[in-house]
Amino acid sequence: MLGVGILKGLAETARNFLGSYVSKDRLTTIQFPEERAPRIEASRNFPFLVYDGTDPQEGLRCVSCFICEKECPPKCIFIEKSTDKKPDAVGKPQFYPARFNIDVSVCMSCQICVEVCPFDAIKMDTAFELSATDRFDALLMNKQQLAKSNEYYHEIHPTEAAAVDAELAAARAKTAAAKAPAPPAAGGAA
Amino acid sequence: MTAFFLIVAALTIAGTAAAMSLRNPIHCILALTLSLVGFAALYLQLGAQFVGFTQVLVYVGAVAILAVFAIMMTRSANPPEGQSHQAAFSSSWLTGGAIAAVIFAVLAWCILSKSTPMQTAIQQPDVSVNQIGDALMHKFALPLEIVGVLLTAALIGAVILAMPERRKTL
Amino acid sequence: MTPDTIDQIFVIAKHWLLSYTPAPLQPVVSAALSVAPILGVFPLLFAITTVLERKGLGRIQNRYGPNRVGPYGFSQPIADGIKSLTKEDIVPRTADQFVHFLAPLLLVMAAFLAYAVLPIGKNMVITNLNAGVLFFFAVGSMVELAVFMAGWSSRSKYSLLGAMRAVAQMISYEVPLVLASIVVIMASGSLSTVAIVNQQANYTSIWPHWFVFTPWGFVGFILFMIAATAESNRSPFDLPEGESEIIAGYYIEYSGFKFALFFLGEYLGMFATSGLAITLFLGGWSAPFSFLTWVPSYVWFFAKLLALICVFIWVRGTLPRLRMDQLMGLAWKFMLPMTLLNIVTAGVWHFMPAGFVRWLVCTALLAAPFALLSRGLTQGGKKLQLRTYRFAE
Amino acid sequence: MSPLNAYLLLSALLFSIGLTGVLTRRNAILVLIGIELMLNAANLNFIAFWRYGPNPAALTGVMFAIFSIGIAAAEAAVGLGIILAVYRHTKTTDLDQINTMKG
Repeated sequence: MLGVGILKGLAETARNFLGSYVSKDRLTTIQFPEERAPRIEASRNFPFLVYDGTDPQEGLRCVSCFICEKECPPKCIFIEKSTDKKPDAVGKPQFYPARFNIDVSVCMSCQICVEVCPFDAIKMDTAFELSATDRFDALLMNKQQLAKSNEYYHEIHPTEAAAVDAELAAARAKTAAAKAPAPPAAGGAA
Repeated sequence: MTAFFLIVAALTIAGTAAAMSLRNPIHCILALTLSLVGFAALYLQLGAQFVGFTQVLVYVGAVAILAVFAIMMTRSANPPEGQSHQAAFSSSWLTGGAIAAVIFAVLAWCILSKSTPMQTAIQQPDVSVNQIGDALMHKFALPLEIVGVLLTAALIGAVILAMPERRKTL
Repeated sequence: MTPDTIDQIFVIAKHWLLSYTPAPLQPVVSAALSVAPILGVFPLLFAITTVLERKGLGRIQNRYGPNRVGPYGFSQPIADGIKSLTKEDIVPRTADQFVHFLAPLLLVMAAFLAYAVLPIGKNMVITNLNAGVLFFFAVGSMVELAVFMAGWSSRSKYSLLGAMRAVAQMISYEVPLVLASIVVIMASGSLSTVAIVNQQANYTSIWPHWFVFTPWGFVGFILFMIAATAESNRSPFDLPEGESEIIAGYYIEYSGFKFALFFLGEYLGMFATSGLAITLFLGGWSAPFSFLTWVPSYVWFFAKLLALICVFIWVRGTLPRLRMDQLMGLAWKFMLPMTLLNIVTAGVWHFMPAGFVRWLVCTALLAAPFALLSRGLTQGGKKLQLRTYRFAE
Repeated sequence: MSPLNAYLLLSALLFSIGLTGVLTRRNAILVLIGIELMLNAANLNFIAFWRYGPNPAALTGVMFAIFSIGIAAAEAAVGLGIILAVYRHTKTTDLDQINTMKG
């Protein structure tokens, strides 16, 4: 009979309507600025540069090897190499980036830069509230803005950061071991 | 001869003239609706409320929309590129205009030369819908039935005319 | 202040104001005093309805709906209004400028004209026309023209498609709309809305003489409401502005204030048809029980109007959109025969002696065709089955 | 000029404009529209004569107008149906080009 289904549907929507006032767990909406959904550990957004220690610029792990710049599909990374060298995270003397810019308005969050980086220097951030009134300069991140501490990295991706730290520690130990037998060579290089 | 009559008459004439002279058929229909609403206003002014509202309901609500649909279906709203500058009027437009002008002249002469017999005390005739209904059901029952049959026939006829023609199998 | 004074307070106020105006100005002032409240109240009702609708639909879908602007989000329409007023008014380059400009104005004008014959309270009607119901339908048919003008003048295929769908749908559903209201005209013997309401404002013990409390009146009311839903292009008959198919139908190419005018016109049309349904079937401004007649008449009218608006919102939150062939099939294969049978039933009701037999016969006269016709609409009673896929596993 | 004469003149003018359209337009639909306008002008005459005539109580003028509107609606429906049928054959609504009797 025509109309029975319509009445059933009307009853269902009425139940939803009234139920949403009675039981709060029907309303799954999270009211964003006040409430926030728990962040998933694997969530990612735009890349940032990790630094060790206390000085954001001195401690950067990046050695400006240009791999990420070359691999970046939308070409949003721009690196300028320094002329002098300084010891990197593992202790080897390396170049460091004089300029490191990422245009996040172009970045597509593909994480390829992270995967290709041999020095674990670039990682994915989770900050997503980047809105600005200017769409050119405000979204072009420079080295100062991109540099974030290793502790911050631990905070947003604990598992991954622990693995990276372990790896780096192993590498550091290896370098130290390599340095020990031939100190003159290492000293000469420095 | 009130100001209201003059305004409505001017609007009706303008609408009618535009409906018969504009190039784009859709504009013609829109001007036509202005003219038809003007007619309805004239009926209302003459005290024929029922006819005025029926006029709007039938003409604006049905005939104008029907004409719009016909124009859309025959694609005469946007003529193809090649013939867009083609004349909207027939090649014999001079003759047609002349005939119409002559007819108007004769009619106007007839109207103005004779003083038509008129009721002297013009009172607003108070005609209610009930009176019209009574008249339709008693005095004009046969015409009403005939119009009903005519409308049914027209409905069926229009449907048959507009139906896609069947291919002859033989 | 007696209840009667409170009931007539607006009428008294108008006469009081009129007594202070010079005689030659009186017709103009009287008209202005009648029209101004309509121009104020119904747009306000539109503002309330938009927020009610959004909140109601939200709750139906277990969401909150707007709750940011003002207390419980009830200032949302003000924010929306400011937004639409300050937006850029874009007119497509190829559009027919004049017609494009005229269409929203004509739509809102036609929608407002319809209120001229709606009695929103005892002695509260702008004009008591002899052919009031006819006037209402005549004005309603002008909406179709406005819709077509909007769709055609935009020079966009979506707006033209939307306009054609809207016009076809409105023409098809105008027939059952008019035929459904004819039963009331038959029963009351008048086309005047005021007379129709006055006939329903009587009581047997505590029960009112509303036309909806008869078999033909009830069926007529349901049919009228279905047709009214289609007339006002609301879900489930919102094909002309189906967002998923043709974006927004005939008013895609409008922006800013003209877009807001289209929304206003659409909602005003909905209120007007709801108001006519109330006038014809639900007793207009009369109270539902004789012991409640002390409540002012206009309160009853707006209470009934709000109730019908809530039904519209509820239906919109429930039913999915119809297909074009289902839409036309419903109009011509179900609504039209049912309205015609309803007219016959009203005639039978009129000529049978009052009593239980009359109820039984009239109900049977309507229920049997309903069962038959609904079989035709639901694919002959075939059960719908789950679709089975042969290859996709 | 008496009010009746004013209405009659207006009606004559509107009739003539409609006739001009019928005689000069190429588009068949607009010719049909012209005929509608002529019918309306005639209706106006009926109503005017009823209003100012000797016996307004008889309602004859109003009745004639009502029937005329009904018949005009039927005429428009059939006329447009015929135009559509013709268009299907000839692919045009230009009356100057529809000049053969063959279908």
